[in-house]
Amino acid sequence: MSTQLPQQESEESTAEEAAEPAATDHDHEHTGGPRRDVGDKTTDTEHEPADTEDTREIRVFRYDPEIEGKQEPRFDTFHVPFTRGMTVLDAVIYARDNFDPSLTFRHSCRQAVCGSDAFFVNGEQRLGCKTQISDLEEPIRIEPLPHQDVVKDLVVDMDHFYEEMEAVDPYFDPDETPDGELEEQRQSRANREKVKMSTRCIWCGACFSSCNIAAGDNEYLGPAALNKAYRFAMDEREGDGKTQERLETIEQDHGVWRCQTQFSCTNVCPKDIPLTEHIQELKREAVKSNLKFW
Amino acid sequence: MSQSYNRGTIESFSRWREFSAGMWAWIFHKFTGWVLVGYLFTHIAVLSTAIPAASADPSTLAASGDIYTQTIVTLEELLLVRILEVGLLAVAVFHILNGLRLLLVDLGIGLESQDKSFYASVMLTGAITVASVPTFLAGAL
Amino acid sequence: MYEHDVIVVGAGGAGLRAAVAADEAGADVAIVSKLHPVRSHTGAAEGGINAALREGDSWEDHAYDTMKGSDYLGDAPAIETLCQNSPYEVIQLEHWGMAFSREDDGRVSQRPFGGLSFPRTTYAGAETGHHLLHTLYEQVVKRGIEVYDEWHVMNLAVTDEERPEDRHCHGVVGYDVASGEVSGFKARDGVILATGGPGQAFDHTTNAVSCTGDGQAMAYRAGVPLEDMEFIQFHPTTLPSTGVLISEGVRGEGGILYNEDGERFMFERGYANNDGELASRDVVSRAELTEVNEGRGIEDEYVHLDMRHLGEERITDRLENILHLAEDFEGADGLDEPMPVKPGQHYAMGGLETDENGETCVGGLYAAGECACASVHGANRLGGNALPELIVFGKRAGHHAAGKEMESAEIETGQRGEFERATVDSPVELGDPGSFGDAVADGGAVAAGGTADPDTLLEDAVEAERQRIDELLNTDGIHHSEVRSDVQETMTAKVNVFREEDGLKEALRELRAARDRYEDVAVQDPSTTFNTDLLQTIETRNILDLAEAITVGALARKEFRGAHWRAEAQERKDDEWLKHTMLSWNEGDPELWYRPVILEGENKEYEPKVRSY
Amino acid sequence: MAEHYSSFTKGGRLWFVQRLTAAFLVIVLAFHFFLLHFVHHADEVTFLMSQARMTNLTYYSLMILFLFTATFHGVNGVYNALVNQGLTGTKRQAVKWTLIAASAVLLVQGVRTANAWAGGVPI
Ligand SMILES: Cc1cc2nc3c(=O)[nH]c(=O)nc-3n(C[C@H](O)[C@H](O)[C@H](O)COP(=O)(O)OP(=O)(O)OC[C@H]3O[C@@H](n4cnc5c(N)ncnc54)[C@H](O)[C@@H]3O)c2cc1C
Ligand code: HEM
Ligand code: SF4
Ligand code: F3S
Ligand code: FES
Repeated sequence: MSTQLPQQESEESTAEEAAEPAATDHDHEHTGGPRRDVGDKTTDTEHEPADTEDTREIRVFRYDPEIEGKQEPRFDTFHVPFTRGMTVLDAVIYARDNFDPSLTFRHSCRQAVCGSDAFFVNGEQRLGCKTQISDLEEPIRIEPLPHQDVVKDLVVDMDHFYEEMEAVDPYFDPDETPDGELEEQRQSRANREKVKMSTRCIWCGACFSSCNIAAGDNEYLGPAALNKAYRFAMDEREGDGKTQERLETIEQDHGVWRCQTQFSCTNVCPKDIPLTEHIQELKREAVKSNLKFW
Repeated sequence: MSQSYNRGTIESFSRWREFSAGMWAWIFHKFTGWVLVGYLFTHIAVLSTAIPAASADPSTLAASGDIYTQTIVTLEELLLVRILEVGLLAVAVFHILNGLRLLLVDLGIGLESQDKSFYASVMLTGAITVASVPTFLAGAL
Repeated sequence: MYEHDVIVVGAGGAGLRAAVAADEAGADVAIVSKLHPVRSHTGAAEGGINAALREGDSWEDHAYDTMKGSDYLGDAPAIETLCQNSPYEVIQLEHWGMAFSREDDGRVSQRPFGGLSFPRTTYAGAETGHHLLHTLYEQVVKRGIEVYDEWHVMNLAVTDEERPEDRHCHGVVGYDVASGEVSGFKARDGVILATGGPGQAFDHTTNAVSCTGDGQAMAYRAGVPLEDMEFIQFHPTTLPSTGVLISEGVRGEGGILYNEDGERFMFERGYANNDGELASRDVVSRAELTEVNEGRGIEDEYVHLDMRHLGEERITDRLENILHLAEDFEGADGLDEPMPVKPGQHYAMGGLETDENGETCVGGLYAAGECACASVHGANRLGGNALPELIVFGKRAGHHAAGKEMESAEIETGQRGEFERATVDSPVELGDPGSFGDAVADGGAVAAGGTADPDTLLEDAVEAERQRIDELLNTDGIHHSEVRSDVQETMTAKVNVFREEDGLKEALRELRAARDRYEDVAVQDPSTTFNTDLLQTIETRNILDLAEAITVGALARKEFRGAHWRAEAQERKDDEWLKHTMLSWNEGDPELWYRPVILEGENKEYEPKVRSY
Repeated sequence: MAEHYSSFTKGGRLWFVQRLTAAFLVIVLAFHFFLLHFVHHADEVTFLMSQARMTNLTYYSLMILFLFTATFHGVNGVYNALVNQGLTGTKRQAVKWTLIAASAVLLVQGVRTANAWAGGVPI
């Protein structure tokens, strides 16, 4: 038992907040929204805009190992003004820029290609920038990805995920390339079609975080890495030697056999990669190539 | 590596909020599997009363007075055991149906409708269980 | 302190390619990037990579198209280098396994793109950049190249010589985002900047939040001139609410633009009678904005891009990604309805002045990719010409920095050779003289007397950054986001597609005011763990310097060329303006100067012609 | 390329056998339930009736096979589930051998029971 219930925490702080009204000072000139108090370095946990705008309540996980008051994780509530098309990422950006600059999360592209902003939103792994606020039930709980160490607020340590990705030799390794410098390797449309979905992975880690097996077995390669292996193993341009080697990698104790077809990975993948299907195909490939022996 | 914090309870609370068919199927399958193994051990334990019974007198056997038959009869007289048996059937049926679903998944068949096949398993299990209640409780009430 | 032969700053397409090249050339190379490589904005590129691969096409044609597209402001040696090498580099990517779209015969597909005389844009669905980035990162992993990811480079360590041309860069100062550690990265042979574009100077942009032009700003302050900064490409088809890009591929495949009255205005209103929707980006952007300004826009804001007639099969085959983008970020179903689009900031043609080998005028300092300006794009970049630039010049910079034997460059850098000094008629004082103590160059160290040994130099640079961070963390003041949003709004309002003298001057005044306000900026988050508040505050400083450089260039250039449109001068003035706008930081007192364009190619001289599509 | 066959790791074989046994169990378990709850009701079971069935060689073999497959499937399933939860090292070895021992006991007891009915292996 590591923490108080979030509910209690936020009620407590609502009381604190009442005693400290200066924490929400408003200035509408620049953004049309509320502004944080200049120079205010204290942390407060309820943030309300002044007027009766259409706002949405978001509750964001907060934790910072070195800041007093944040060492015990808590949830902060923010009321952000709603605009059409607003995403979860927009909402946390708004909260950061207008209420609490110390609110920390990764983000970059805003268009679902960089894979930085996978959060745990209302109990599911989703990309902040690809999740419309209007599709969510209030209050919207935004937490860092489960099963990964939290560095601060919504930022998790991705190193383990990267290690798993790199464990499958995530690079193309043909037996030979065409002689001519300007001669390409041929690939049939059908084969490209086959690997197409698997090449879309943006390394967001949502799938990995959603998989109970990955949560339990820390060495399990996990859906994203297996998908990466699939991407190369199924590419007809890659040599047989490497394909066999890959099958061996994924056949290890913590490889494909750990997958219990839980489908969580497939459900959460923001790139709609049929992960379970790919993993299952790898299992069958492995069994098939081994059965030849008998 | 930076310091990290284990969110323990917070995490496990919200974890189950979002319903995901595949994950629940996995949990149920696990649960039912474990119940079945448990049952397998008990079942054999109960049945092995047949070993001493085998050396019993033919007349005792004919009168169903042997320890094996007696054990079974005593157990079957208990309503609780009957109810547990219905439970066992439910568990077994679900495990079978979902097991079939998993076998199909392994063969790469119908992955897109994995959630539907899970619901189907649950409903079929329910139906079969309910339908079998009279048979199972017969003679116990 | 970390030490390597070559330090590459930035891990987008250019940085990764440079690192692989340096590794190929035998150097011990490391990448320092504020984002993990696969998070780089190269991943967002959709459309494709131009390369003259096929029968009927030639690098000469590609060069001609590029020169024409640049409105004759590209340097021929750079353009020809690009076009000659691009086919090899694209095939190299293919050999590395990049998932290109394919023809029936198994060869990589090519499609038509705006401003190209031949369908020479190779692509991988509508997510070419994603595949390029990941393919290159795979090679980095394969080679075991060291990557310091989530290390934010704060400054360069250059010797404190009077003239930038005499300075030398010995490394960079990095800040470990996760732990707050400040450390030096010493480069024995060279530092390659590949930090991408300055898109965040504008508020409606297709660029990522991380595209704050850090490398440009750092090198600018360290003495490398900024070239042609006024040339900012506005992409004609971005989604109105977010700035997310709808690839030119849509128009390449046959997508059509309509105004509110349902007119196919590119033809019907005579903006581009031959090429219509496929005219070059600046032409289409201005056409759209003119439609909107003249009251024919939808909701007075945007126009429609329609691809429904292409049919579901073709759309899902080649443009599937677009369907998702329109749906997720604008709620529009591209199969069912036209998509709303409007112009948005997209690409900076200008950047750090380099030669064809990626070298800047500061010794040991290279730049490649969008942050650089070898000058292939001139006044306007053709679609599909940035990705080849990354791989061609990234590779060259990598090779050169690693000491591989290369032909000497034809383009001169710094204030050498032929150039002309000028002044800009600014209503306010530019620059920021007091910004780095007594040193002449930002990142330079006075105490060490300029020619100090690299280690001391680096240590001093690290110390200076520690102090800067300390100050930011330990004072009270305003939040950087106020300054940043002011700058962005100013730029979008006044330094946009249409530019006029008064507006530009007003912009400079506002930027001055923003600069003054930045003096009072403080970081609110006191943490040393993943302090994004601190990093963004530092980025905002960079945005300020670059926004100013863009505006100064725009004010100076009184002609209409490529992407740069001036109300006062509605035509291209070749007699006067066949020259690059150069801006040197000059110890915080920016100096404007010009360098002539090189139109002399390998076998021919490019004749400026009227650019009509 | 014969070497790679040696990579036929246990994980993969067990995974496959788990499926095979599952497929077999579907049929036998259904049959078993049906026979002992629906055809004959559980409360009517007596030693003699069991004995009657068991002396039939086919039935006897089927039941023995049933016992073995079910044991394998169940115990391997449990083991797998534990490994999935991150069971490693010595603990894992301990669990493995405990499970094997338990299965052995179960099998021996099961076979003895069957033989008790059949009076030895029915031939
Ligand atoms: C939406 C979109 C679509 C596009 N489509 C096309 C197309 O179809 N065809 C085409 O040719 N071009 C296209 N472009 C242009 C092209 O993608 C970009 O110009 C190009 O990707 C820039 O690559 P880069 O390597 O220079 O920079 P980026 O990919 O932006 O990488 C910058 C790198 O620098 C790092 N960095 C930045 N600052 C620091 C710092 N201070 N310290 C450490 N590291 C730092 C970042 O972490 C990142 O790794 C498109 C651009 C956009 C935005
Ligand atoms: C009758 C048909 C049966 C079918 C089709 C079936 C199918 C399966 C399948 C496919 C799995 C593997 C799940 C996975 O690894 O992803 C499994 C697991 C399991 N089965 Fe069965 N099974 C059947 C009967 C039984 C019986 C009779 C028992 C009890 C002895 C049993 C006990 C288990 C256990 C304990 C597991 C592991 C569950 C877990 O993951 O925790 N099963 N079953
Ligand atoms: S497979 Fe999908 S969910 Fe997993 S990392 Fe890749 S994109 Fe993210
Ligand atoms: S969630 Fe995990 S168990 Fe398999 S199907 Fe996905 S990897
Ligand atoms: S911000 Fe890049 S994926 Fe969401």
